Amino acid sequence: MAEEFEPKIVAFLCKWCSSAGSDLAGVSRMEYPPNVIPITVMCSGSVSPLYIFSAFNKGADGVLVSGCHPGDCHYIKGNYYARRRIALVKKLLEYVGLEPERFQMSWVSAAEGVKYTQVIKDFVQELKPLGPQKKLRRTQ
Amino acid sequence: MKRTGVFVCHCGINIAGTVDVKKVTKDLSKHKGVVHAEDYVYACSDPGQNIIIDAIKEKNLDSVVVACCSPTLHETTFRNTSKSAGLNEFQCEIANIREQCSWVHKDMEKATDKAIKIAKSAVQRVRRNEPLEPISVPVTRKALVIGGGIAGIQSALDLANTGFEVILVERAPSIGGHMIQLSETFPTLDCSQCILTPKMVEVSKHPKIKLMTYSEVQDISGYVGNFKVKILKKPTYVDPDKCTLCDECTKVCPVVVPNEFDLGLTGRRAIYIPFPQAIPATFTLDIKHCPGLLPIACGKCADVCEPEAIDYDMKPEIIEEEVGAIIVATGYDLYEKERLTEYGYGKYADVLDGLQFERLLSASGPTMGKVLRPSDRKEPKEVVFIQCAGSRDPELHCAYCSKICCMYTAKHAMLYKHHVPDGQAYVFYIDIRSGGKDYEEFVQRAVEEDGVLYLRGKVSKVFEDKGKIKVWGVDTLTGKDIEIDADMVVLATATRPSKGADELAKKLKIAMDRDGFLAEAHPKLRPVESVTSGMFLAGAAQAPKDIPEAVAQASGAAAKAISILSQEKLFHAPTVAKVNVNLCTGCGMCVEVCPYDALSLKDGKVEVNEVLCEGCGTCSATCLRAAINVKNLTALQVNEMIKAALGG
Amino acid sequence: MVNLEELKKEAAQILKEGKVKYIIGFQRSSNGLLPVPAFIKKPEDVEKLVWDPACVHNLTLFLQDDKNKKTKEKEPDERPVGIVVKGCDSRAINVLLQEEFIKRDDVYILGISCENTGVLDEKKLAKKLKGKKAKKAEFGEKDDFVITTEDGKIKIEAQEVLSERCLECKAHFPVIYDVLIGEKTKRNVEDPFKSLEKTESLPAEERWKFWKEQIEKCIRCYACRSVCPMCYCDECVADTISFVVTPDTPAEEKAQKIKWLEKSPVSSENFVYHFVRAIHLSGRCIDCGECERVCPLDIPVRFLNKKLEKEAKELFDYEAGFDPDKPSLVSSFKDEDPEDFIK
Amino acid sequence: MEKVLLKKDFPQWVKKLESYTIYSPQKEGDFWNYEVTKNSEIIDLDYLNTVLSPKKIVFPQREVLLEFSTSDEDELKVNEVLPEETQSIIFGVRPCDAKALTLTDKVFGGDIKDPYYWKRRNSTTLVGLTCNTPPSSNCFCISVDGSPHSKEGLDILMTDLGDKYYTESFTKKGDALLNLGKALFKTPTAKDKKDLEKIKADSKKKIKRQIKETAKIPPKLKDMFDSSFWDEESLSCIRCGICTYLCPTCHCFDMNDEVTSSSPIQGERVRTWDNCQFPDFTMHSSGHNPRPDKASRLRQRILHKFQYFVELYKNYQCTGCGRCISKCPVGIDIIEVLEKARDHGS
Repeated sequence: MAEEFEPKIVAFLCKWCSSAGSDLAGVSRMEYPPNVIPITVMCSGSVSPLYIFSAFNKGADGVLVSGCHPGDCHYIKGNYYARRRIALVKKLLEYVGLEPERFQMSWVSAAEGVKYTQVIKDFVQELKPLGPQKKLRRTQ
Repeated sequence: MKRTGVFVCHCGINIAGTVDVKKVTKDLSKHKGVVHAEDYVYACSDPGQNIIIDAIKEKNLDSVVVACCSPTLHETTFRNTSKSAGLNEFQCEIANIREQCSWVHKDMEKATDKAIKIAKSAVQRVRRNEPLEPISVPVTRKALVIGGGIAGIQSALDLANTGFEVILVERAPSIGGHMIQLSETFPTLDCSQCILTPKMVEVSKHPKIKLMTYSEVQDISGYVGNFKVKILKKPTYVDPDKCTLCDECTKVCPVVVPNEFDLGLTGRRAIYIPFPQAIPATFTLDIKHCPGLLPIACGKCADVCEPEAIDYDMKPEIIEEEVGAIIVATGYDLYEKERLTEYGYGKYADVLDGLQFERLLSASGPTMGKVLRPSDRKEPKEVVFIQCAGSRDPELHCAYCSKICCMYTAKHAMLYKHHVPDGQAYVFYIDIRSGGKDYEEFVQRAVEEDGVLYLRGKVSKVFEDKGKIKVWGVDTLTGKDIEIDADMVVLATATRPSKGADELAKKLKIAMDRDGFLAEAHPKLRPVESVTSGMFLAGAAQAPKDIPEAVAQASGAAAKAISILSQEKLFHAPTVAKVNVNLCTGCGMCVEVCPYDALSLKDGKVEVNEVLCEGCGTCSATCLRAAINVKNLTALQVNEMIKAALGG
Repeated sequence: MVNLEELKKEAAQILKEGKVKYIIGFQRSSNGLLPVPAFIKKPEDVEKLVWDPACVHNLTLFLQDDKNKKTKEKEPDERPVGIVVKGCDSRAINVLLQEEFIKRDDVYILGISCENTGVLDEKKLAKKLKGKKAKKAEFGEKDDFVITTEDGKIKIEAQEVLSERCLECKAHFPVIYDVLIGEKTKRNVEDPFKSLEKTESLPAEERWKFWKEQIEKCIRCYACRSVCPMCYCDECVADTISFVVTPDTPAEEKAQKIKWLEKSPVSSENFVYHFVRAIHLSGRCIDCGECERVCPLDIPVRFLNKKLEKEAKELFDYEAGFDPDKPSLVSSFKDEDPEDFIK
Repeated sequence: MEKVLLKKDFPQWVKKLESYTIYSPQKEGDFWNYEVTKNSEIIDLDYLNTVLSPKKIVFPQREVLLEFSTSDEDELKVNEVLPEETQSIIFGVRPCDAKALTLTDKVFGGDIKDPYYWKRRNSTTLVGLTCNTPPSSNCFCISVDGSPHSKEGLDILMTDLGDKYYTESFTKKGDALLNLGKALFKTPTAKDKKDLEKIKADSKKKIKRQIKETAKIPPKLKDMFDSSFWDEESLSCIRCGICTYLCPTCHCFDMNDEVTSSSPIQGERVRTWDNCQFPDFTMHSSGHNPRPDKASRLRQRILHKFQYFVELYKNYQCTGCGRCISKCPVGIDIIEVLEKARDHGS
């Protein structure tokens, strides 16, 4: 039997909410698939569109940007800028035909270990049927 | 090329149980730029730290990655370790392979692979870290306290008594907050006014406290240690120095409006003193309700004022102050009447909220301490207290517990029984939360000594019928339907952040939680600090709390503020934004997005005020030309981290 | 009807008075249908100025050169540059003002209204003429164009050969100007994003096929970027064909250059380039269509910008180039911005 | 070898060439480009000039020179990647583009031969087509020592005589192709020869654009390096790379290591076209740029083609295809620039 496809996901987590939420998932020993490599940034507002394009270019099968809930941002409003920027990036990627499932955004607070776990589980489940992301990755 | 050392912690079996730490170490030892890789059972232990120190010295390392638990736990530890070996502390980064890896996965092979990628990503990052020194700033040794309730009063007194100057700003004409409205306080039943007024007087007489009532914070700029505040002082049209409190003015004032102090149970004039012990002791002309400031419009109060204290030409003033720390104690308000119609609140005169009932119980209240129904001034014989009115109801109202209601309802019922010994008090409750010193005993006393009837259940219907307020509900313990023909219903209404707190939070740039309460920096470890350094939280503005908790937090906030004000200089994290002026075109987009006003344009280029910058990096994602980056987490570093994360 | 003489008169006047350094306008080219940029310094040279339906260029691009020159000079001539703009071009000026790339005093805007028509699409015209070479295009009496070919003059309904963006134009007369030539006519645009329909309605995989074929063609001549008045960055983040390095640049800064994409003109790298350009133009692109016109491989790059223009309008009610005092699309937000895509 | 091929027999001939990879001009939307021909029936020799010249086939915009990797023992392995020697034919090469290849031959030839270039060049047979009518309104081959029926660089030249192609082979490579379709080719009649001469003569007359007195230009340019002429001429230049990337004679390239994995190291060394119109082309690591502005870059383009190359190889590095004129976004016209330069200051 062929080995099941394991998507590679890069997750940009804001330090104060989503990364802390993922820490909580850890502290609570919740289990989720190991497909995600987290990159902790200070704020979801600091995630440049270039990071996303670059991750797909470097072979990511999925990219997640996760920040604090609206009104809950450690930096007061960084996540609002992120929301707008990411919406545009998402529309652009979908417009050229990238599967919408491949690029996602979530709000995960420091208290939402359960939610973080669920977001990752769902993400991996949604990516598996799509197979490897070949559209934007650098041909080797 | 840097010389990086990688230290992989087993954390006993916490990490080593699911991650093959030997393999991680071996793989990392081959990574470009890694000159030393080692694993150890507990890196944070003394011997563990010594291994790091020795390796730094022996291998001449210039950067360190510790693959261990979350950086929120031991980042400081290992940075200090690195520092003690002569390395700049910012040359140490943490790879979180416990919370984000070993604890959440079971498959050893996959978890190991992930841990390697996380560690490599940290190595790629640290390779481009620059040595940084904390930024120092001088301190303005003065504090601002916003809100003159018990929390604000306590903070102000603590600060002032330590010797620091304090500006206490209160938007109402008098300080005292909600506590001054209360009758007696649980669990000791001492008179609220009796214990509060001495503090209020102390504030008014304190040489270090500048009291600004009828004032509001309009604008704040600056940063920890050096805030600039603009305070709007609204005109009272009465000169407090001249006013003799003779009260002649209120006798001639033709306007009657609901009295806020009695929550509308009584009326007041357009010119008024909120309550007899008000601080400052003076009258205020409420311009919103005054028929007009021109003598032709009315002018009666000025006519009768012998000391000529009334000055219709008084204008709003903006007062600018500089302070080093700010305490926000804006308190609470009760849940709005309009949003709680199901209990007949706002519809029937004899359905009261907790604060109104406090006024009825108060010796200085509208009934001079007698419990009488507002509708017909008769003594109520059957009173129903409904707890959780608006609280713990995520579907319709507030999801949170308002915390103080269980206790004050017990107090209400008890005091009612003291006033009307032949009356019956019923309490509908979901459950009783009486954690606190002597609290549980207090509730028991209400039940056992005062015969308060506690009914576990929810009220389904409240309606008026033939002069009675019918309360239908279910006692879930017996399963029986309950119908009470009550004379009065008292709601333990939910507490909400005080009106306007959200706007203030925006001005102060401090975060709010989802319910609108001000957010603390850490729910457990930093409960009195806001997310903005130099700003602290006290009292019910942060979450519902009772008087002793509010006072404790107020003193805590004062202590935190003192820890800033007592410094010669403050230090600020140096991981701030940095501009590449060659690339900057001065478009100003980063200036617009900066949450801290830390950026400004000068001669067509952006400048960073390093003291204001918190390093969030929103500027860097906004910049179209990558001209601005956060030190030690630059786009280049993230780019390298992405590569490493994807195994490239 | 736009009176060219009016433009020439105004141009001569401001040059004579010394109000402007020089005027950027259009002049006839020695060869080919399209007029070319003219840089007019002397009042007597205003006779060279032309205005016709083939004045496609967005001349605001050349404000970059002016700014660069000024920053290099010790005592630069601070007088404004006179510049001939159409409606779309004027919105570019607004964006440049918004981003403080120029100051209002840097330009003297000679605005021309496109009235009921606009500029032509050379390819549409070529098809219409079936191989005959057009030498000159002029505005006709009634919303039509008069085309001079080798065989004489032909009248063509403007609608038939108007460029796509003119059919979708939201500002056919300048929104900012010092002098306006022509009238602010009223005109209804039914759907300003109609041209997107074709690609948007494709199933995702077809859309991917379409874009892959298009983007694969790219030879990275960077004409789309070079011709764009908004691409005024000294160094493009998408690649580093231009380095902003001066003799004072520290080695550390040089080492910080990021290679987001390779120089190889292959699909994956081309996509990064075009994505970055599109996203960086979101809320800034004013749809002058120049990027698409100049592409030697006919890649419909305009669609990428148009798509984001549409999303900005629909999601955030934002339109570029109408208000220079507003914060730009990505440096602002509203509490009610949509977030249905967020988990 | 001179033969005649009936047009109807042309597809059959192409079919006989199946062992070769065949390129021909193909229409993509509104323009033509050389692509691999998948079906011999669809070769259409009635085409306008292609956007990119056949240069892109022998000198592709991107090619891998070598691969590198490190092993577990940190040993660096390098593996040269030479192009595969696939025999290929390019149909429909315009004489100007063929001549252009003779110029790039000089650049990649010389003392050290570029193996990548020559592997492809030697295995490619060029089948040209006489431009009976100019394929572009900006053709000016005659002004730069070319002609619409020049055989320079070609293995075979075909000339459209209406219902047949007059087919001339000049090389062994060309003869080989003709031999593969032996039965299809006829010996030309005297009339065919006469027709050919007439068409060739007429073709020259149809070229509308020209540079007058081209020979005067190179010596003139010598003294114009510091002239403000270039500032004026480049005013409307937008600094894009169209003119050079589309030019059949431009041959500058860059080399980069494309690293696909940094741990362990893995990647390729890649050669890509480069472009003298881009600012970084001459950027020194010090930050100094000897060609800091568009004027100096326009000057470089003109001087390289009409002075330096002439001095080195006795040839203009321009074959008059007109691509740079047709595609320049702002109508910069090399003919005009050259004529102005010729008359400059006189």
